[in-house]
Parts: sequence; structure tokens; C-alpha cells
Amino acid sequence: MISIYITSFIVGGLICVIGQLLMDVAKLTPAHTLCTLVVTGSILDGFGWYEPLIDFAGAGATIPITSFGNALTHGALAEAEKHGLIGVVTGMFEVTSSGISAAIIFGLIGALIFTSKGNI
Amino acid sequence: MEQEKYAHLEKELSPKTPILKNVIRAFLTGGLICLIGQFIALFYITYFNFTERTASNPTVATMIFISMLLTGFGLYKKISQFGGAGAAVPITGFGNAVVSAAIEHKSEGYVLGVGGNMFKLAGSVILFGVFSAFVVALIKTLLVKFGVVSW
Amino acid sequence: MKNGNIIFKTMPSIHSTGVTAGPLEKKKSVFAQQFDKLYEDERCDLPTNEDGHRQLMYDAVMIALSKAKKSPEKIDILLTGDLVNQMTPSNFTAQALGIPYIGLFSACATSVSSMITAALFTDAQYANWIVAGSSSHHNAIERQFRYPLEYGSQKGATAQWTVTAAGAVLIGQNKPELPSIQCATIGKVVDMGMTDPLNMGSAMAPAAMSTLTNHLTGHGKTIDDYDTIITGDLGSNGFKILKALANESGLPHTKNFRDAGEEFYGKDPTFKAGASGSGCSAAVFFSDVYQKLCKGEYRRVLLIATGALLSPLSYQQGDTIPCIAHAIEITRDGVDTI
Amino acid sequence: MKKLGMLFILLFLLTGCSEKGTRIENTTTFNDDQLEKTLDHNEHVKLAIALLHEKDLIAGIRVNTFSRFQKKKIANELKEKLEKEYPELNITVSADSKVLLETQKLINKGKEGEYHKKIEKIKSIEKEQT
Repeated sequence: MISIYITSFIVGGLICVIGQLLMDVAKLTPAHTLCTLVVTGSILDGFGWYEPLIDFAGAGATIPITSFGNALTHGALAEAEKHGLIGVVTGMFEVTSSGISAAIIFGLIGALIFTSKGNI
Repeated sequence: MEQEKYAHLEKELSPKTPILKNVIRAFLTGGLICLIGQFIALFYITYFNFTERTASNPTVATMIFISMLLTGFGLYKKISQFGGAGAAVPITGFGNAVVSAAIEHKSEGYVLGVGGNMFKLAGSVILFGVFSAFVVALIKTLLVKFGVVSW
Repeated sequence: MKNGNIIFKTMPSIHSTGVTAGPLEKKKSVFAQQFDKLYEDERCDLPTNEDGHRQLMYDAVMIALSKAKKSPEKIDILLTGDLVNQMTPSNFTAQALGIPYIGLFSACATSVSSMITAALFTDAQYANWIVAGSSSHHNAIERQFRYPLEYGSQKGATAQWTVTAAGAVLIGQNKPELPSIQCATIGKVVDMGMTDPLNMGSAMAPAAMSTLTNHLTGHGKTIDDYDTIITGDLGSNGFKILKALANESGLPHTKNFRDAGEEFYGKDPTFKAGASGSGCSAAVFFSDVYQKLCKGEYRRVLLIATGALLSPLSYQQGDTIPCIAHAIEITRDGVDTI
Repeated sequence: MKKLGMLFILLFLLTGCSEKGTRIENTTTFNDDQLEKTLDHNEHVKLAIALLHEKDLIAGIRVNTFSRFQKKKIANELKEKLEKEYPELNITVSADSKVLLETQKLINKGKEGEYHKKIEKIKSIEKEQT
């Protein structure tokens, strides 16, 4: 049981290291870095390699943004398996809705409660 | 002085990016955030009817909630300054991008400000996530149809 | 006038200055004691950042006027600028003051470009009293040029911190006991192909060097004529590059060089390369430098304010960052030294 | 910071090998020897908890750290194997820790009357996709 914590720490950390290298070595902006990782996650799921990583690392694979791409592809593929080509479009948000809806809801709540501060 | 010569001089004098230090910090910060996510997932698995697979949804939502609090209290930017990609890559970084834009544009009103700018930073992640998922799923579905690969 | 070099025959004087700054500057700036007004609230107790920005500028002008016992009606022209789109904070300030107004934009070099323009009006005897100045507000500028304030992005060692500060000067006819504007150099836009908006110091350093060389040759001066040559907001990185450029171009030394941006937060590493923003040069020139001139610590100074003429649109479209620097020479020596 | 990293790597390697365990609760008349053997002999399985009740066999397994990559496959293979060995039973095998946890809880409580209801619930949770 302990081992899932260690694998999640290490795998999550390593995905972030890839992100840091994209920013520092490849000189990508944060936005470009995140987009690259999302696309990578979605391609990995196309090969069926991301799910095993989630089984191995738990939150270490589901918390990084790569899992967002994975989940989108996964939803699309699951629907496509059931309904054919049209499922590719309809199934996309089947799995990922939680991240986006949470971001929208908490974004609005955050805006209601907080004001930005120019502190350091 | 010519541009090339100046670029050379500038590169020589400007401080180098401390890549190793940044990488170690990103590893620790990102790892820690994922570890916290794992604990939250365990909480949902143990006390609610979620399996390892289904627990990731409430875990992600909870992480974004935490990210909202950290962003609102002005702490997330400090974590990011320390952790770099370690704070940007986890879903909390996505939450931070959405929440910070929403908070910042409150002064322009809730419709044009918050509504119009909320996805200013995070929108591209959604766009490219959705589009790449579409392409990948389309290719795979077609390949399955033609019998090249199986599900 | 040739090559941007101007000599002011009547040597207009700086009669008074006013500098205001925000709460972070109050805590962290080494010049905080020399500023006239410091706010406890980052928005000056107003609802938005832009309102606060406007209040900063308004108060700076009013302080400068009150020190010279003038009311806004006595002022002929107001020349100010800032970095917000279409300079709305300056525009609202002008509306509140009711002084005939021209808005000036030279990015962070506005402090000096407005002084040059004011000195020209005075020298040509079109105006008796002119207020020049510029301001910047961290929160308002960051959200426009970079990211929302609370967005976490890792800043590198070359990043600079936009200051929350405003500075205003009252310029009038020559008064021998006051610091007076003797000559100036209007800079050319210099673009060395730099593209990183988080490394503006290195983009601006060549502009500062170009204007410095132009000023020295155009007016027949050497760097030893000045007690200090102070640049606006190159930051530690840009300042280092400026000194390297100066050595390379054969200037004998750089001992009397200062940079307001590097000094502003006392080289505190949390602010990375130091301060920037059009309020940075204005605040330092119109407090520390002006006070030292008044006390006689400095007899002759050269202020070079540098500005990066970029917009979020231009750098996102992949353009380079064009930069400008304007220089103005201020002296305590009487008219006879011309 | 580097020391911390080393510590984690060390821990990581250590936890790869911990003791094996199999626990079976049987309320039926089926013989569970074969079940125990199958679970015990699978090299990937670290811990298994199985419950036989009426027509159901439910088994939660935990696999070794590096076998987790293919834990769904391992669970499926086990299921197929068990289906051959116990053709009369409805078999559920899962590598999801929720199934393990719930089965364990159920056995620990030991209330036989609740078994049927709870087993159905575990099965339905297990089937849910993300």
C-alpha cells in the first residue's frame, strides 16, 4: 500500500521534470509546455500506454495535466467503441467533465471571494 | 554593433538558467502535489463508493478547490516561483490559471470580465487537448474499422 | 538641433518634485524615506488598480505643486504618461487637474521624454509652468503585459518587478539656485533583436548605450563631467551589459554609473533583476537624484531613462523588442558655465 | 534535497518486495483449496482476499509494484483461470484496491446475512467506468 505513494510521488515528479525541461531547455512558454503535455497524454492513450501508467502510479499519473489529454481520448475511444465514428465527437467529455466543471465553478467562486494582490 | 554580436555578448553576460536546481525543485513540488492527490484519492476510496478509477474525478475537483484557496490567498504564485513546472503541470496549475484569470478580471464585471477571460490562459490546454483527442480517437477508430489494430 | 542633441539656452529649472509610491515600495524600496507619499493600500483605497494608478499620479502632481505653492490653474501644460493602454490613468489625472494636457508615451523613458518636452516649451517661452511626470502601477501593468497577478509563473533571474510609483516635476524659468536642465538628447529606437519580454534589461541596454554615446559626442562631454550617470530601469542584468558595452566602446570607466532599477529594491533577490516601469525612473530621479542635486552632493548628472517599446500583441506576433532611451543633463552650476 | 531523493528511491526499491498473503472466506460447500493455490501461485499477486458466498466468488487482489502496469490483465487472466476451475460460480476478480478493501471489511464484519447485498454492491461499483 505504501508503494503507491512512492510511485505517485516519483511518476508525478518526473512528469513535472519533463515540463520543466520543456520550459528551461526547449524555452517554451508555460502555455506551450502545458499544451505539449496534454497532446502527449492524448497520444499515449491512443497507444493504450497511459492507463497502465495510471495503474502503476495512481495520482502520480492522474494529477498531471497529461491525464487530461488521456481522459479526453479515453472518453472518445470508449464511445467510438460503442457507437462508431460519431462517438469520437460525443464521448470526449464523458470522463473529463469534472476537471473543467470544477475549474469553472471554483473560478467563479474564487472571483466572488478574492481580489488579486500585488505582493511578493 | 550588429545584432548577432550583441546576441553573443548578451548570452555571455546574462545569468544562466539554473536547470538542475529548477528540475529538482519541479520534481519535489510536482511529486508532493501528486502525493497529496494520492492521499485525497485514498480518502475517497476508503470512505465513499469510489474505486481507484472513479476516485480520480472527485480527487481532481478537490485539488482544484485547494488550488482556488491557494490562489486566492496569494500562495500559489509563491509555490510556482519555487516549483516552476512542478506547480504548473499538475491539475492545480490548470486550476490556478482559471481562478487567477477569473479573479483578475472581476473588475470588468462578471459577464465580460470573469466570463470572458476565465479561460484566457487555460483555454489553449482545453483546445489542444480536445483536438488531439479527436485526431487520436479518429485515427484509432478508423484503424480498428480497417482491421489494422483492435480496441 | 542635430542628431537629437538639444541645448536649452535659458536653462529651465526644476522647481519642485513630487513622488508617490505603493505599500510594497514602502516596505522594500531603499528610497522609501525619500518619497513624499506612501500608500498603505495597493489600490490607494480605491476599487480598481487603474483607479489607484490614477490617484498615484494625481497625488504626485499635487505634491509637486504644493511644494512650489502653486495651484493647478497656474500651470500651463501637463505632460504625463504611463504604460496602461491609451494611458487612461494619465488622462483621468489630467481631467481631474483641469490643466491643458498632452499625453506622452515613451514606455519607461516617459519620465525623461516628458521633461525634455517641458523644457522645450519653457525654453521657447510658450509656457511658464509645466508639470511633467510618469507613473506605473504594478498590478495594472502586470495584468496587461504579462499574466494575472495570482497566476503562478516562474520568473527567471532577469525578470524585473514593475513598481507602483509616480513622479512629477514642476518645470519653470531658470532660477540659479535650483537644479536646471542644460541639455538633452532625444534617443533613437534601437532594436538588437531581443525577444524575451522577461529580459527587458538586455533589450534596453544597447538603447541606453546609443543615447549615452550620442549625448557625450554631440555635446562634447566626457563621463568625468558628471557626478553620476543614472539609467532608468535596466535592472541588474541590463546594467551589467551596459557597463560591458561602455568598456567595449572605449569609455575609460563606469565608476559613476548608477541604475535606478537595480537600486530600487536594494538588490533584494526576491525582486530578481530589480525594478522596472515608468514609475521607477521617475521616482528615483525626482527623489534621490533631485534631493542630492539640491543638497549639492551632485553638481551635474545625466539621467538616461530607458523604455522597451513592446506590447503584448507585438511579442506574441513574434516581433522583437524595440527600445528607446532619452537623456537629460541636469546641473547645479550657474548659467555662466555654458 | 538530493538526500531526500535518494531516500525515496531507496524506499521505492524496498517496498517492491514485501510478504505474500492470501485470505479466503468460504460460506459455501465448494472446495477452496484450488482457489488458494491459484491465488498463491500467481507470481504477481502480493495479497489476495477472496470471498465465496452462494453463487458468487469475489476476489480482491493487490499486485507487486512493477506488475501494477498490467494489473488489469493479471486480474482478467486470474478470472479466466478461476472460471475454468469453478464453472458454476459468478466470478469477480479485481486489482482495484476498493474491491480489496470492501471485501476485507465484509469478511471482518462477518455478518453472513449481509454478504449477498454487499457483494452485489461491490460488483456494481467495480463495473463503473471513470
